[in-house]
Amino acid sequence: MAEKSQKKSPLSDVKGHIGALSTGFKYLIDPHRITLDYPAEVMELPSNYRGFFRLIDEKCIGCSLCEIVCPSNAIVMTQLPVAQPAQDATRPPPKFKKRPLVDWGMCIFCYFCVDVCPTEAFEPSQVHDISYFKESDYRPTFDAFLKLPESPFKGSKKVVPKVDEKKGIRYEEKVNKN
Amino acid sequence: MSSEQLEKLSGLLGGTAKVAYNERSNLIRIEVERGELRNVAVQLRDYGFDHCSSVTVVDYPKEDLMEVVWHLSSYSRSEVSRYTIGLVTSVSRSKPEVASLTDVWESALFLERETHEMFGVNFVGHPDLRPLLLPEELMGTWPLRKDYQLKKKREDVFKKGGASL
Amino acid sequence: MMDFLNLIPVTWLPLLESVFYALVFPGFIAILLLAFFIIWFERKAAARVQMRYGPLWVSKRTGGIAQLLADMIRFSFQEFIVPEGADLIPFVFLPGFLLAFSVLPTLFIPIGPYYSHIFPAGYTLLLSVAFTLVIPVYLVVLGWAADNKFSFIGALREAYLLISYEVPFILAIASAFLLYGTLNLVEVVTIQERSLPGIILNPVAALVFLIAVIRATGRVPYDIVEADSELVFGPYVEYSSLMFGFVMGVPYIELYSYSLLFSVLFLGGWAPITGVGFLGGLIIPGIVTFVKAVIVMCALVFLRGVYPRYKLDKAVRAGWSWVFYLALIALLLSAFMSRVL
Amino acid sequence: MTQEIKTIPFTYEALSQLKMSEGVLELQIGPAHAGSGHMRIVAWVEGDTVVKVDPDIGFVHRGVEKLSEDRIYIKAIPMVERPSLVDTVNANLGYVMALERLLGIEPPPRAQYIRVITAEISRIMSHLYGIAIYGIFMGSSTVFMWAMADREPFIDLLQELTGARITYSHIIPGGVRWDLPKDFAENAEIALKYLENRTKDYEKVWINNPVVVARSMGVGKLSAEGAIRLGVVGPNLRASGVKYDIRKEEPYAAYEEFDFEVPTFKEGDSYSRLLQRVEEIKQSIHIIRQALKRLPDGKIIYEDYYKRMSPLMKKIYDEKGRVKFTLMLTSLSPPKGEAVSRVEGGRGEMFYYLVSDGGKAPYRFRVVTPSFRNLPFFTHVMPGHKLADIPVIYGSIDYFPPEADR
Repeated sequence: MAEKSQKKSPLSDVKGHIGALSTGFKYLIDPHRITLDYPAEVMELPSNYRGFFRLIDEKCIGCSLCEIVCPSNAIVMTQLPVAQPAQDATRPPPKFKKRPLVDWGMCIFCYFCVDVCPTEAFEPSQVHDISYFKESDYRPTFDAFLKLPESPFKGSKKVVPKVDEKKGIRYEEKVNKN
Repeated sequence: MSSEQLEKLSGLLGGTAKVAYNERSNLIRIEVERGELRNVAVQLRDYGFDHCSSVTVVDYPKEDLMEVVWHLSSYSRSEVSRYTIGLVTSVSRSKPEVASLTDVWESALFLERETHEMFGVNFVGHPDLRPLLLPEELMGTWPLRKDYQLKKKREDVFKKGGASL
Repeated sequence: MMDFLNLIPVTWLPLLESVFYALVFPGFIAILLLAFFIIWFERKAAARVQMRYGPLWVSKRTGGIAQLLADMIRFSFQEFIVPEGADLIPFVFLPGFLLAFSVLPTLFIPIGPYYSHIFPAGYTLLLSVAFTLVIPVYLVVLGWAADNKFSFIGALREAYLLISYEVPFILAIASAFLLYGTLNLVEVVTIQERSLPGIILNPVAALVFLIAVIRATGRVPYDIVEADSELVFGPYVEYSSLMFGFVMGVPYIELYSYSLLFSVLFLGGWAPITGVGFLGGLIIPGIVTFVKAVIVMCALVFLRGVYPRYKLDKAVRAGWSWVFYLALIALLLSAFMSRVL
Repeated sequence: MTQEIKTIPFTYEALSQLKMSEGVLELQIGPAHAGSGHMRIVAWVEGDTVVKVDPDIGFVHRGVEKLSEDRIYIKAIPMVERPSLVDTVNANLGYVMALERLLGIEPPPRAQYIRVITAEISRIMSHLYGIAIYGIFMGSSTVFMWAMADREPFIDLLQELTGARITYSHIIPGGVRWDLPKDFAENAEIALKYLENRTKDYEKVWINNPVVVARSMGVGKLSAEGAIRLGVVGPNLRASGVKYDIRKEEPYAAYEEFDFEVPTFKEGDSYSRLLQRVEEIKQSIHIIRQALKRLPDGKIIYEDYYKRMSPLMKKIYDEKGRVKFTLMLTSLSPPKGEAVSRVEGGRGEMFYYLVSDGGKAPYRFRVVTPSFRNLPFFTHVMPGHKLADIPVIYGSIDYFPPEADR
């Protein structure tokens, strides 16, 4: 029902030109810049941002549910030897334990594994901009998987994106207390 | 769909077509013999189902048959635009051949082309059955059929000098 | 500084001044520096309109003004690929011709009253316009020589647009000539000093001149010849490395000579400031003309941030219809205004 | 003075028998071309007029239908989102609705409302992406940058909700995975107000820009009868005057509780398709506001599923509003049968056909995406126009190659 207005007259052309040029000029005078000076300013992401995660070895029970549910088959369960105590205790712990290992090259960060884990054994983080030089680094060893990678841009200025009525996204300087 | 509309529709199609109504998906499944296909299609179009939203094949290797399914719905008639019709006809796996319905629904043009290159169903009368999504060297392997295993087939593509995945 | 001048034997003076004129001030060095500025300004102005920063990281403190230097260095390290089917001689030499001929018009545009001591000022208006007309011919041959369908279509488009927009352009020049009654640009400026600058006397001619300039240099509403979403880069599709840098710089140099001509013809050249002698008669007024030309260039280049691209057949039809009628009106207006002057 | 474009022979046979006169140039506007996206448009051009166009697609074909056949049902959710990457929520919603119709479960009202809110935000982002591509194809990099930047507030909204920027995988059979954060309503209101006063700038610089009007009015005309016959979908259908929107014809996910109108235009040319998208953005804003006002509280996952959660999962759900996956979700095996679900995505009708044989993986999974249904625009509407009209029509139908190839 919303009828489209037919082009009325050359006058509407002139009005159109003036309107376009004046809007362009308005933005030339005071630009609403939305882009970040990326490595110098880094965006502070919300606490539930799906970034790299690590495995908490004590909580993991080796149920391999994460391997079953991973859509891109990025998680593989591996057999890991368990340190046998010196004297043979009454019930020696099992020789092997199954632990997941993730291939960051395949992972799509959908967090199916984090949500399926019955014992919350994955600890998420907001770090996402990690890249490695060697392709093999994308498959961390088990001890590397236990530690959270920290962002290479820790030193740069942190800004918090805020939705803003006039500018769309406004970045506020994050004053870190510590 | 109210029951008398269902009766009117199945009465309209003559006795041969088996009509089943899937209430949750607003889907009316009409199974038709291959011979009957064209005039049932023409009747459906005149009844109001003016475009084809999907053409596909469900492959049953065990019963050695392929079900070719046209899903139709209606833009123009608002009282039936809520429903989707699944026009189904079964075809033998050895010689899958069925009449093309592009002259009844022009919108089935690219859909039938894609189903042909994926399943190998020969749509008789289709104006332009060239491959659409797949490269030439995959014509004939009919990748979406059940007996096309994903892993094994990749080596054949390598041997024939296909694109290295 | 002044005594240094009379050290040189008098007979050499005109030669040195013309070399200075051609090579340093309005000539080659000024164009190179201006190209730095104008390309940077175009990208920065468009970036400001488009909510982003534009070139920045090349030289952070100066806001990325050395971007063109970085591009030139990158171009000079790339390999210059000559396609097999291309016609070798025109393909390789034409960009050089384009570059040379786009610089030539600045020779004939006076930027100060002292100009008549350096070059005969008699037919400067005709000569400067004549050289600007040669460039599109080279462009068409270049598009044909590259043996690529897209560059062939780009060349044809250039030919279409050339014809449909040169007629109103020449009419605008004719109406300026009719207005001032002389072909000598130095006299044109003196007339404007006495009365009003040309843009007020005959605004229609100024508008038609600007439209033709936008078309000739391919600024945004008229970048139909190198329309990237249809022809990737028009006639220059097959070029790479430094030749590509030249070819990309040619429209900006053309824009410089056109806006220099525009500032002399319609903005009263060095109107308020005039003087005598080399320094007072050439450098100081020259700077005024130069600044006016740069302002005109910035205005034309800013259009990239506002407009999409025009369509070929509509542009050609517009060229023959309302732009042509505007040019006729300009002619009548200047006929009337010359009575008043 | 728009000259009459000769009527285009609509039937495909007439097109394929078109005799190629000797002066025709075959242009490969190929996959690596500034104006083609990931597809090759083979255009036969005579002078400046396009005689015949043959789209050669499939360069980004992922084989979603084949891949889904040996993966458990839940794994298909991220895969279904990938082809229509700009309108992920609607793609995800379509697949999950088909799965729910097979399983016979219904999500609670709050989950339905959250689905509507995220679907409408995804529609706004999809329309903004369409306007951006339309802009850059017509040569205006300003509208491209503006439309892409104006998606940022909405991306930020859904990033607060789900934790990802675009690929949310937010909807699961029986409900949604995360509850709305506390300040979601205020932020959403700010983002909607921002977009509303941005439409004024768009109108000045883009919609009423004379060069845009000159370039797109009367180009790519498709009559209502032609649109129905070619089976085109979404805004392109409504811009030709066919009043058809699945949210009204076959309401799903709480759409019948909101009142919104379906805008249509008469001319069916590229200009009215652009205006159609702007009108639809306004309608989406209207829907989101109603949904946020009347958002019911309660569970975001269906009751039976909540009962099966372990105490740890219940604690996490109550505290953080995050749904953990129970075994029920990972070993879904719906009863034998078939289901069809249709969703009105940003670009048009997304069609899902799911056949299950009682096993853990779908027996046959058929996806038909809106861009695939808009292919006839290339073969039937583009011939007869000028070469410069190809990017205009291509941009106006909002064609997204990965979505068409699946």
